[in-house]
Amino acid sequence: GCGSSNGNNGNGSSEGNNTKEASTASTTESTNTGTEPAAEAKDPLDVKIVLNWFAKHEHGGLYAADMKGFYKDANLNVTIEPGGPSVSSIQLVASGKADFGIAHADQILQAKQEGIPLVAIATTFQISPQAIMFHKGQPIKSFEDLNGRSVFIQQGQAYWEYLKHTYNLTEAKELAYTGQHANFIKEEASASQSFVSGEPYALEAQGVEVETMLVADSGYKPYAAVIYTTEKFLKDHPQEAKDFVAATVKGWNYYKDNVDEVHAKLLEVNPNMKKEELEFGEVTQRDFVFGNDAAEHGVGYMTEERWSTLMKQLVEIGLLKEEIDVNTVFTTDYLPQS
Amino acid sequence: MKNNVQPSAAGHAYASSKSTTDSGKPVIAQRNSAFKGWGVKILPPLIAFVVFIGGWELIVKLLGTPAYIFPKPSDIVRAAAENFNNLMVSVWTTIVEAVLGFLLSIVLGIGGAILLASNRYIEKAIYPYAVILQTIPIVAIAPIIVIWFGAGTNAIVIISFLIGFFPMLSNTLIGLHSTDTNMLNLFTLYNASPLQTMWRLRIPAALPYIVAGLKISCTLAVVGAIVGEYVAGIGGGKGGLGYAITIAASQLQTAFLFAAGLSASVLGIGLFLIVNYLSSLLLSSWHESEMKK
Amino acid sequence: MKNNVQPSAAGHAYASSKSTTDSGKPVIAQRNSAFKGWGVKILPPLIAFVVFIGGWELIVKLLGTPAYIFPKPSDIVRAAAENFNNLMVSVWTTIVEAVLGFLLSIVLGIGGAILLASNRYIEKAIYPYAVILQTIPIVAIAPIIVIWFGAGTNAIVIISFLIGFFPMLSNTLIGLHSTDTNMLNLFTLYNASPLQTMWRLRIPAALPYIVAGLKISCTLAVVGAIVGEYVAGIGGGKGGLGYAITIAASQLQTAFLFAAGLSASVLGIGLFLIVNYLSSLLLSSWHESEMKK
Amino acid sequence: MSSQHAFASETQRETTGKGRQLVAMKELDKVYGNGTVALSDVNMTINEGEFICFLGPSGCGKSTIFKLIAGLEERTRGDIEILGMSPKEARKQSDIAFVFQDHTLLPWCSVIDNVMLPLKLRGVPKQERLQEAERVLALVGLSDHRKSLPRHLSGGMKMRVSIARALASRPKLLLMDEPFGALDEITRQSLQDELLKIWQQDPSMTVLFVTHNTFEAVYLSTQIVAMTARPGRVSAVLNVDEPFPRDDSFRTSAAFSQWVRTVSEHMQH
Amino acid sequence: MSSQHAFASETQRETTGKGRQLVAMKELDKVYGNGTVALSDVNMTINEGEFICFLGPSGCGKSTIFKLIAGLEERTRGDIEILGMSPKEARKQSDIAFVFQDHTLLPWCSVIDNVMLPLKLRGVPKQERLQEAERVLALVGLSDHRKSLPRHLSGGMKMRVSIARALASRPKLLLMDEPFGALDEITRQSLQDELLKIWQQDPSMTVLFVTHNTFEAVYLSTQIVAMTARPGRVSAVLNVDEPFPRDDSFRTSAAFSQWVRTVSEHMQH
Ligand SMILES: Nc1ncnc2c1ncn2[C@@H]1O[C@H](COP(=O)(O)OP(=O)(O)OP(=O)(O)O)[C@@H](O)[C@H]1O
Ligand SMILES: Nc1ncnc2c1ncn2[C@@H]1O[C@H](COP(=O)(O)OP(=O)(O)OP(=O)(O)O)[C@@H](O)[C@H]1O
Ligand SMILES: [Mg+2]
Ligand SMILES: [Mg+2]
Repeated sequence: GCGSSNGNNGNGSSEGNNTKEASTASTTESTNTGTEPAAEAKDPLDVKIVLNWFAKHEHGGLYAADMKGFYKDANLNVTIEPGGPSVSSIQLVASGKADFGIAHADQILQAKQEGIPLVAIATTFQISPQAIMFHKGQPIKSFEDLNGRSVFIQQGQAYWEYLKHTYNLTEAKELAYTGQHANFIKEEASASQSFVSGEPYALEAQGVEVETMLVADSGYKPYAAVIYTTEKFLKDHPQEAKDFVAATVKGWNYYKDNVDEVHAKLLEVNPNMKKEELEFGEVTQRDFVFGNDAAEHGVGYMTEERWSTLMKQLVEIGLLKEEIDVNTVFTTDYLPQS
Repeated sequence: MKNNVQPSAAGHAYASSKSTTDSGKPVIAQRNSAFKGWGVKILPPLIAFVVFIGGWELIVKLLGTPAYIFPKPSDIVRAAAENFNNLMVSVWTTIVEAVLGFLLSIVLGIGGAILLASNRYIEKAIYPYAVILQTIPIVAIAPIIVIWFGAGTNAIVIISFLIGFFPMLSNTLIGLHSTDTNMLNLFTLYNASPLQTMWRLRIPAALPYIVAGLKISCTLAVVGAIVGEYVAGIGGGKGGLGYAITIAASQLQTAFLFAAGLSASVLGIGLFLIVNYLSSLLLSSWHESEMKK
Repeated sequence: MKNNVQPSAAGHAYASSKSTTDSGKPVIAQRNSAFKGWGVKILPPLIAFVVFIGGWELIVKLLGTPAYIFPKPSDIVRAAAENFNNLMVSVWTTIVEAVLGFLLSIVLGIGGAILLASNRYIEKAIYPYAVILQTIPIVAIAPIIVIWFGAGTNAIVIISFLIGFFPMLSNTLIGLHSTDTNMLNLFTLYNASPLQTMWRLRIPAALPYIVAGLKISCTLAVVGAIVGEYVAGIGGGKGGLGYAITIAASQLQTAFLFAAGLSASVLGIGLFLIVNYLSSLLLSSWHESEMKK
Repeated sequence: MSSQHAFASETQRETTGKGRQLVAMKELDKVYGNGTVALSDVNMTINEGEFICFLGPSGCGKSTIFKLIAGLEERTRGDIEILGMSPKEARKQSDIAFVFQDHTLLPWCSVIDNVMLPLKLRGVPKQERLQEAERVLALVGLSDHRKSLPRHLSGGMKMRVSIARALASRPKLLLMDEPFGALDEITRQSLQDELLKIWQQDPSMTVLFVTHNTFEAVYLSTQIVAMTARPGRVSAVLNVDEPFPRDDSFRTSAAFSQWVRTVSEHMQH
Repeated sequence: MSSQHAFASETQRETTGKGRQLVAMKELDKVYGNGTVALSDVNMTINEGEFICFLGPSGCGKSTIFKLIAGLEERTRGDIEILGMSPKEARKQSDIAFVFQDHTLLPWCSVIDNVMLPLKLRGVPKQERLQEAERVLALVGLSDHRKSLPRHLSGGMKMRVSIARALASRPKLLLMDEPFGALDEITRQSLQDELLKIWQQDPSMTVLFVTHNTFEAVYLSTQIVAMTARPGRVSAVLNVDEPFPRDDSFRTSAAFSQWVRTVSEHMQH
């Protein structure tokens, strides 16, 4: 109880101040400089972004921006560092070893609860491609039908807690998800976590037919693969943050039209990846990236309402102990005006 | 030249002459060293503990490193206290898995080494596969383990065993091969069967190596149990420390993560101390390394 | 009663009498055993290899297990051949990381053991922290390692070191404590400094234990390098086998996953053989376990 | 002990009336792995029932000969046969005991366990084993130390345990490599007498004995084998044809002194 | 060797004209950890420059006394002082050498490295070290084996290396625990003579020597200490007041036989 919440309060209030300062600063600057290619003469700023996985299609925009020199044009010297199965990008960004990171919206909120001053500045996916997959033909119509089945799930994921809570999945047997699917395949009745833009492809390629249920259909709709940074970075480098987001968005738009070129680049940094899988993923994820609000407001767009809903859902299932002002957690101030 | 040295004072009578010095002195010296023995046992670890924990608390405080990056001992204790019941359930689960894995390592490690040592053809043929067993990445074979043994405790115990097995095997094998040649000759001479030689000579002679293997293996069994929970665990209420750590990590509760991590360490140290105690009992009758304590 | 045994035939002259048996026999026996020596070295592992691989291929084929669950050796070879270049890049990356981690383990493991062995207060005080270092789950401290040492090779090497360190330390320490008392007496008598005793007596005497530690540590360093990529990422560098395994798993390329896993094993065996060879050089002058080979 | 071992079978004596031929060495060479020529062209036969003392300078190959006879080392050239068999085969069918130059006690076993070891290896029942062990321990004067560990014994005491162990198995062929070297004169003489008594009780028992003590050699042996070093050769075989039993009166006899002088002279060149 | 060690300082002789008092033992008891009473009420003084042989039955505490003098074991009761210091302090300031009952050679070092060890530990320069080692190896007749490893040597050869090692450091106090027990008569006699020669060259050199050989004891010593077992006590100290240098003519003299008889009698009870 009280000990840790004290700590949180303390942290929260001070950081709240920071955010305010940061956002005011950035808004003033953004009015000053209209378009991205800022006045140069300065040395380019070194920034590093840590991914949530090895380079793949969900990072296509970043690599496109890098490859096409959009970052360089913005006077940024960007290093894209791939993550790994258990790499915690949040701690790296929080410690200042990296400037930007990729994580899901619920993780950002949880980080906030732990007093980590992160701010989401753009999202990759409007709707998370996170899904539950199961063998084709299994009588699974809804999430409730997961009861009584083995579910391969990465431990500690918020969406799973939400599903458990909402659909009362007390009879589902949670098994560790390790990135392997052999056990899932072996057990006809089981289900497994997946990205609709990823796993199903690999399985079908091996002749295993699966169906998926998008987690978002449960009403749990976090933004996914959110680009975040720290309050401190926003305060110190508001313009650069803005430039970075702008270049990234530009990268995404470039990626949409030049898929093969970007995939060549992705395969260069992630040589073990299969071209076909990237292609499948790119096609599948398009809607998640460019659809919904993004169709109108551009790639990366986020709304307070969605954040708020998510926050309330997390409070409801107990992953957040108390409500958080979502405006301290995300901002769209750094997105290019469209 | 010493041709005229003629000692005389020390004659026959000498041997029975007595002087009257205080014979209590050495006894005092002994009492002193008994006190010292206590000091050696308790004091240095205590001082080190205080310095370590105190230093950690102080440095992290002074540097102002936030708890979510590197928690202070006080943060960790607080986090542990808050989730004490959960933590204890996790610890207990992991203890059971690690101990079972460790016992498997002992039985199969020593048994395997005895098998290998009893025939050099078998050794040459099979030993490489022991190395494979050790080095093949657990993640790669975790699914097969789950398929063969079932997820949860079974698979976790197997994984804990896989990680602790090789040190046991390797050390025991080296021990079995370092029997003194003269003693082997003795057994050969008395037409001892290979079984007798193994049981009465080679195994006792290998004990120091076996014990060294135990000390490594018991800590690795804990590591293995946690890794096992990662790759083959069952989530939910009965998850072990590996599960607790994953949850804490994904929820960014660094202090509790450390609490769980250090619980694993304490578990490891506990197992280690038990092994240490048993080994000193085992070896006390003959081995130098235990004699001096 | 044997009071009249009176040997006589074997007199003085006997000693120089010669008979003319074929003295070639033992030589033939030797040649035979040289051939046997070769057979022992090569044949049994070869047979085991054939049986192992053949059996695997056959059983999996007969059971009809699909390749994405448990691939046959032929599938694995094919997968490895198809992605040979990628695989080699991964292997090479992992080799570098594992070897660096192993070297660190050696230096700090032996160095640490020497430090601990040189003063029992230090030993009592510090040893528990070595156990902590071994048992604290790597995932728990991986972020800190990355923060302190940087992602990629650095962090991976550190993790590889952390995993291989304790066996080195523990075995060396046990070795340093098992010096023969008589020899210690000899050094005491000649007023050898603690440094001299350590260097000229305790370390050479501990060599068999140190070598046993090396054998365990070298395989663990490979495991550590792979685990390192899991928990600390590959940073800016090229992906090693941990990376290859992760990607292969996510793509359900089980055959290639096994190819990568077995590459790790081969790497481990390679390191092990090198250590083995070096150890037989080191110990050849005196230790029983190496003498018989 | 057991009645089937090769050495004890039938009292098939040779024409000369001595025991049948037990060991035959012909042109025996032993070169160790490091190139040391330990023995060169050794020719010798040993008959059953003898008590043979080997004398020779340090490093002349006495221990090597013993190990060859026991089948613990391989010859390099020449032939060595025991009852027509190779030493290894012969060893398997017989009751051999060897008092090594080092005590070779198992450090983790108490004195009595060490002494009982050969009996245990042969599956002698516990009661009998204990009885036998007590007997030989009394013989070497260590009954009070039955529970001690080897490292709590003095050098001479360890050697005595080793002797007791060898005697416990009531061997037909007893190889003793400087067994009494670490013992004081009194203990030594009493053990000499005990050993002779044991030997005399069994006509087919053969004892091969290394000593550096000429008095001891003369007192004990039916034959003395003198060896020279570099390379190890047998330089002389002396038949000490003095009657048994021998006792203190023999030690002080003129014949004894004469023998000692003869042997000493042999050892000089 | 070094000129500052305690034993060599000033030729401060006692009134009796002998060397000053080196070792003083008063009511010395030694009980080992397992309860064995190794020594009980030992009283003895040893003067500098003596050559003292210790005789006594196996297990009577000879090695124990040596270890107490060298400061390698702690006394249980009573006092032992060396030049007024505790044995440990004295050891630190002096040139002691100890030929242990076991050879205690480092198995991983060649013969010559083993012999040079004490010199190396003292920081003697390489050239000098080698020269010294060659000298003592020649003395014990092992020059040809300088490169051999201990496990390639015979029992007697190992013991000789151990003796060479002790002599290499040119000690002022030399403790020898049955050094010649494993050697043949000829080697033994020549080493006895070499040892006496070395001892006579340095009036302040003290040799303490355990042997089971009465002839050896008489031949070598200025004093013979006879001990009894259970518990270990000094039963007699005999002054062998025969002149030095001694040689073969002494061995065959009537005085020698007389001494041997006297000593033997002392050992009987
Ligand atoms: N294992 C071995 N390897 C190499 N050389 C050896 C080995 N054992 C003995 N030798 C050599 O063989 C020769 C004879 O050794 P052996 O032990 O038979 O002598 P010995 O007559 O018993 O001497 P001692 O009376 O000193 O015991 C010696 O030169 C010795 O160096
Ligand atoms: N480390 C030890 N622990 C316990 N008891 C010991 C130890 N060393 C010697 N003893 C005992 O002390 C007594 C004296 O031993 P010590 O070695 O001094 O005899 P010793 O006179 O040298 O005999 P030997 O001539 O056989 O070498 C013996 O009874 C022995 O059992
Ligand atoms: Mg010998
Ligand atoms: Mg002794």
